[in-house]
Amino acid sequence: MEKHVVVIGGGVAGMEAAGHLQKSGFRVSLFEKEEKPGGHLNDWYKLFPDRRRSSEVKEYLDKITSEDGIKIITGSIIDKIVSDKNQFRISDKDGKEYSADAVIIATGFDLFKSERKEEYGYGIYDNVITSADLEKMFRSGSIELADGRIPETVGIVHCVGSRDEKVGNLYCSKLCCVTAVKQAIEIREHLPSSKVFCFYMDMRMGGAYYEELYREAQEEWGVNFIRGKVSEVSEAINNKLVIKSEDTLAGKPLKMQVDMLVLMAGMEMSEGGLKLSESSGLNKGNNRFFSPADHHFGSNKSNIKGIFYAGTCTMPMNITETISHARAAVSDVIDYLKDSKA
Amino acid sequence: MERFGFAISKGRQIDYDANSRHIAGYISEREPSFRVCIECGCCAATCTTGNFTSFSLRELHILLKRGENESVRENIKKCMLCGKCTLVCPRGVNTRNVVTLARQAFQKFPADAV
Amino acid sequence: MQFDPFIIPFNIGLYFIVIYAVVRSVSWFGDLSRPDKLRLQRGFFGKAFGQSIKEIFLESLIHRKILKSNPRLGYMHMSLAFGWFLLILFGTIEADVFGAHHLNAPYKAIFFKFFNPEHGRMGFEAAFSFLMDLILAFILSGLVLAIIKRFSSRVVGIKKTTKLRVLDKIALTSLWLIFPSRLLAESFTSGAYGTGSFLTGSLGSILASFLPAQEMAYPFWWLYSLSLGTFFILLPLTRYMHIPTELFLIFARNSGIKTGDQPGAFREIQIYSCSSCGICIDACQLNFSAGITNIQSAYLMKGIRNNENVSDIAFNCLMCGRCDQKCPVGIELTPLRMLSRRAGETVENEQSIWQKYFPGRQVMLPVKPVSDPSYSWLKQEEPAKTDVIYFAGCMTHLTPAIKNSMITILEASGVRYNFLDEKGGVCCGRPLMLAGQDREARELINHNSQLIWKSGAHTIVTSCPICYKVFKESYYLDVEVLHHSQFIKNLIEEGSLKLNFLHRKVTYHTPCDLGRGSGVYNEPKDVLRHVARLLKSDFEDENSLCCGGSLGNMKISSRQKSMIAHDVATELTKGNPDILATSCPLCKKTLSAATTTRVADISEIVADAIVRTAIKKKLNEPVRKVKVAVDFHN
Amino acid sequence: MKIDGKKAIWKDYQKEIAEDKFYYVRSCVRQNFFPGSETAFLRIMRDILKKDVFEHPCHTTCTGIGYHSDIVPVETTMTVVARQFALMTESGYENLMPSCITSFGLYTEILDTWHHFPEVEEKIRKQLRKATGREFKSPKNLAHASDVIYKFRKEISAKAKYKLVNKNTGEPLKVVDHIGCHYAKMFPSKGVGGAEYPYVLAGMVEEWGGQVIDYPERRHCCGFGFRQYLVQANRGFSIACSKEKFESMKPFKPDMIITNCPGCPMFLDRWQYVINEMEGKTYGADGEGIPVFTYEEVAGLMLGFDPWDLGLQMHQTDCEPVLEKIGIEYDPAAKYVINGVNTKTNAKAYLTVN
Repeated sequence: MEKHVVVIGGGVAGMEAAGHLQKSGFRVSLFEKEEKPGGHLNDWYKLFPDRRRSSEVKEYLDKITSEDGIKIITGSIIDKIVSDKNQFRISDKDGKEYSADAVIIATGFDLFKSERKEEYGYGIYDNVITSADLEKMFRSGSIELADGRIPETVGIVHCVGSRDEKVGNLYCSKLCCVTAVKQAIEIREHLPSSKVFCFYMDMRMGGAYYEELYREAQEEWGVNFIRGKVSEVSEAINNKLVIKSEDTLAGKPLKMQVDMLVLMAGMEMSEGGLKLSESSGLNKGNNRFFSPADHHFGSNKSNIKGIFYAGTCTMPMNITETISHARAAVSDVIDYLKDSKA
Repeated sequence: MERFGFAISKGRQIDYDANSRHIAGYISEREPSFRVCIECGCCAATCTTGNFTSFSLRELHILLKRGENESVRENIKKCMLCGKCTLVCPRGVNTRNVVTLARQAFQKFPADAV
Repeated sequence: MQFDPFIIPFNIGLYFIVIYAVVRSVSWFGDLSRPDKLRLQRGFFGKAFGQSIKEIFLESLIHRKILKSNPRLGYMHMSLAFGWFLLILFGTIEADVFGAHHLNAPYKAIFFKFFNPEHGRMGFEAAFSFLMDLILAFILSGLVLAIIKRFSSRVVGIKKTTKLRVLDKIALTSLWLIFPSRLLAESFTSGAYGTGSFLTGSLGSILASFLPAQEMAYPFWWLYSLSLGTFFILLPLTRYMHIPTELFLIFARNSGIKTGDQPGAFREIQIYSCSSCGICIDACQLNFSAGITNIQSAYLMKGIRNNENVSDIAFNCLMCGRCDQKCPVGIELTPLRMLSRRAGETVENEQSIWQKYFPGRQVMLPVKPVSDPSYSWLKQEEPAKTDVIYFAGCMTHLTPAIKNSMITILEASGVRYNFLDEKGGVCCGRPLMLAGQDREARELINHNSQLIWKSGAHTIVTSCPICYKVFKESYYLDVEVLHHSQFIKNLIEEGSLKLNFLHRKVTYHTPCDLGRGSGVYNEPKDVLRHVARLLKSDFEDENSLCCGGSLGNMKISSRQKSMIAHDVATELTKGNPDILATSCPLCKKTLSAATTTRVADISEIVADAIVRTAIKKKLNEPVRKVKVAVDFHN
Repeated sequence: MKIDGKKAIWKDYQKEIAEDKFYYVRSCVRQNFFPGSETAFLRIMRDILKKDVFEHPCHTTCTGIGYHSDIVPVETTMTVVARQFALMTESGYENLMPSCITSFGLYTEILDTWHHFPEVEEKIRKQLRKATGREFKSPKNLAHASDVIYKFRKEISAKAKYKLVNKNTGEPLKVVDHIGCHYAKMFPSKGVGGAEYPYVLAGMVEEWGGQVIDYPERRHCCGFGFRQYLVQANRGFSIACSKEKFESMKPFKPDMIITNCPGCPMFLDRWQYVINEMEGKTYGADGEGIPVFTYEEVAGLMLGFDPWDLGLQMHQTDCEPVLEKIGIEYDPAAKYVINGVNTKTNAKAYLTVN
């Protein structure tokens, strides 16, 4: 009989896993809490480092998940997974139950809620926005201030909600640096007369062609990089934002006015994932992400046999890594179901 | 005036908007590699002049970019243009030209240096 | 009396240019420094005169150097210059022999055919006509090449050609029109009278068969005269000014005048002697390796002549000196560029026609604003007394292998030496000079000079050709200055250094400042031949390439530098050497990054080859042997 | 500015403030700086709000100034604070209400330290016992006096005679609220509204009809900084801080400044005079200064207290412009008159009489 695998979360990892499970001959149910699958990809405009449209990746994922044998259940929030003799009972918020032979959890990440960094005034000052808000502006084609004017100077704050003990996140979200560089270039592209300033603690350009993108931003787009985390933001009488940081390389505090401030919100364990971990006894790490069975050779395995992880529910990852991780999860599922059959 | 026995301290904060970055602009227009510095400090570490004085090209570089020109104006004259910094720079910044252009700019626009 | 109004333009032009050339020459002579004036006077009555005549014949007429490096381009120049010369010479003879009088006014020779249309029917006359037609054909063949070159420069084997200004275009057009209009004028006249040889005669009879030759000839004689007159009058404003100036230059150079480090009349003579032939462009690595095509010496000369701001051009140059070697006119291009660098930023200046005919000295070089002394931080120290000073140089500190090899060599040689900049020294000053800052460089030179003087050394050895050149030329020291290649060669010849022969194939890259810059070509190669098998490359000695890392260029990017370095490394490793040898830390560093072949300084190769007498001695010591055995047991 | 965003944050920082039965501890310096404030506070609490406020005659300094000036060691400070607690315990009170922001911060810091390091508390108890034979219970509720006024701001508003409104234009007065650094910067959760957008004074201003202005340097310290002020040579830093704030608030044209700390009103008030003397600069309208008030003074004014009873004549920067704008009735001639003697023109007579 055809084995049934449930994938929880219809983002990049979930869709990739579902597509590969189907190819490997399983019946797949993919649960997504939103009205349509795609996850954060739906909100993003272009991807780093090559700035291709995110819709291209979405199209690929849609294609592989549109095959027969994959059932996509949207608008469904999975509450609990119960293990029962090689079978899993999965129940959603409304009490509906499903059974499966194996489960892949791909609940992904939530963007850090930037309101929590009160000193930056997100939700208080009109022109403090997040990286996600900026992507929406890119999609709409116009970057505007709250009063409809075009910003002349834009500040970008790295590490908002990452590497910050004050909000309880000691880890690096890994993608915000390169996202900041990408968005800085895009701002300059959209608004050629604008000036962009990135306030960073470290430039963590550890991916393929990230460093090159950083250099491009400096060389071709004249993006300014200031090493020093913004400590506070306030509004001047001209509605401009006054930001304070230290220019650690000059060894002096620095004050400047910008029209718009973009906060590079970090990645956090998703709320759905947190609930699932509590209800179903899945281990979490100190960083609150799911803790895989082994960091080096078992990054897809959970502490419960038959339940696997894919993608950013275990740690911050870029799309390339997420897709690889999802495929690896499928390979673990194949091994697991082969063993349990025998 | 009353004598209070103290004066109002001047802030050492970089007031980015009040500073003039004309000199930095002059340099980066003529030597685009000025922009790609990542402040690693290789130049200052190998510097022949830095071996004898507190001269740091890295520091002067960032101060110029922030428009803190006054502290650069005298210091930049210490460079001997020997070119070791150009050789070690991981980003390929043409440091000799940066120094030369900075000196040129300070001579050309003495008012901006204040 | 043979006269026609059409000769007036020619006569005006001719007398103008003759008078102008005399006036200009007198003014240049007047501007020369006193010693240079004396040199010139002495030269006039000495060997220089004969040499100059010979050089003028070989270079200004025959264009021997261009012929050697680029035969097609050489032919073009030769046909125009030498051909015209012959045409004038034989035209004058023709007028003298066959004309009404002897010793005619020049126009009678030039327009001989007009005044003697019946000439050349038979015998000796016909033979002479044939000769004149042959010379005209020779010139026209060159002219065809010149026209093709203007529109497609590859045909004459040159890659880039200099761009023209409006006046140059008018002058060029009038130059181009001279010989075709002469051809047509003579042909129509010949056609009308049934004279002329194979060229004018044949063309004349064809034209006469369907055109009224008698009436057609006259306008072309006017055109001929007008073209000549226009060309002569415009000549001082164009690059063709090089024709008269070159004569002065050859004579001045043969009299021993050099560019020096001050601007003056000789600089001006050289600048006007440039014909914009473009050979420097072909020689320039920035052109053929880095794709920079607007900064070569021809452009610098043109920019200076036109009073443009040339600072961007002046500073964008490797100062490798390749163009100096190739320049057919022998202009000292690199010293001239140094003069422009010293001038700093020049201001573009529109000139009136009058100023263009008589450029005053004041527009030639403005004075750079003076900056405050910058090196007050230099602290004088007391060096140890020594015989030999080793000065590694800044760059050598970035190539520790060279430094260590030199220490090995110095130790092995047994000389008493002091490593002056062991803990880092003050720069030699040449990088500042290359940046046009001589006054500032002088502070560093004085500092180092004092150090060297206080040490009491009789010899200073440096590993860096940049330092070597400045020590040699600009330090006023009573010590022997040696590059380490020379020093090592001396040691080998004295027998102070015993070397093994390494069975390695080596190609040697001559550093610019050591080779062309200081004339040290052979010592490094002699040293290499002593320890390895030296291969020949396509770029030896004067023709050697620049590695691209030169401190001379203030402008190019690191990418462009590495483009040059890659081309150089590719060329020099064609013979698959085991080692690409050089004798400069900067060349070593630059080339190492551009090739997988091992790049080594000669000092490293020599250090590898040193016969380790010390080690041998130890092996012969019996006590040591026992100890080794004991150690072995343990 | 999105006010909803601020409200969302204020909601997150609601602290518990006792209803009644307060044990009041005074500030060392306020009685010199603004002598009317604490008196007015007690009058409001006892006479207007009818609350039980007890003051122990034997209470002392908390040693905060000494502690922040690196003169008093932390254990000594803790022991002195423990004695304060013991006096409160002995008096039968549990709700500690300090007048001073530094004291409030210090108490909060000590209680938090004891919470994390109970062994330290034990040690301090031992020391207190050894030194004085006293025992103590930690306060059940710790609220700064301004928290309490904030809590009863509506009650005060209900009984108020005036509003923070310009009587000529009907516009609300523009008020700069300056919070003492030690109020919430160390423990944001212990301050009403937190540290970034504190609501304690803003709540009073809003309730009493004024409008709070949000200027860039609102978080900046007034410049007191203990060591900065106490050493004359360092006073340049201190005044530079105040100046930075004035420069930043000036474009907003504030009518007045309200504060809740002993040092802040002192420095914001006095430095305006010094800056004017040194550089000839003023920051209020028409070349005047910006009047600076304590929250008790503002509450008293709203309730119709006589400005001279509140001690406003002790301010270096004249308060009259604000009194005029609000339309408070007062007798300009009585400004310096105490017991019938003009203390300004005839200080000697006053001193001999008293």
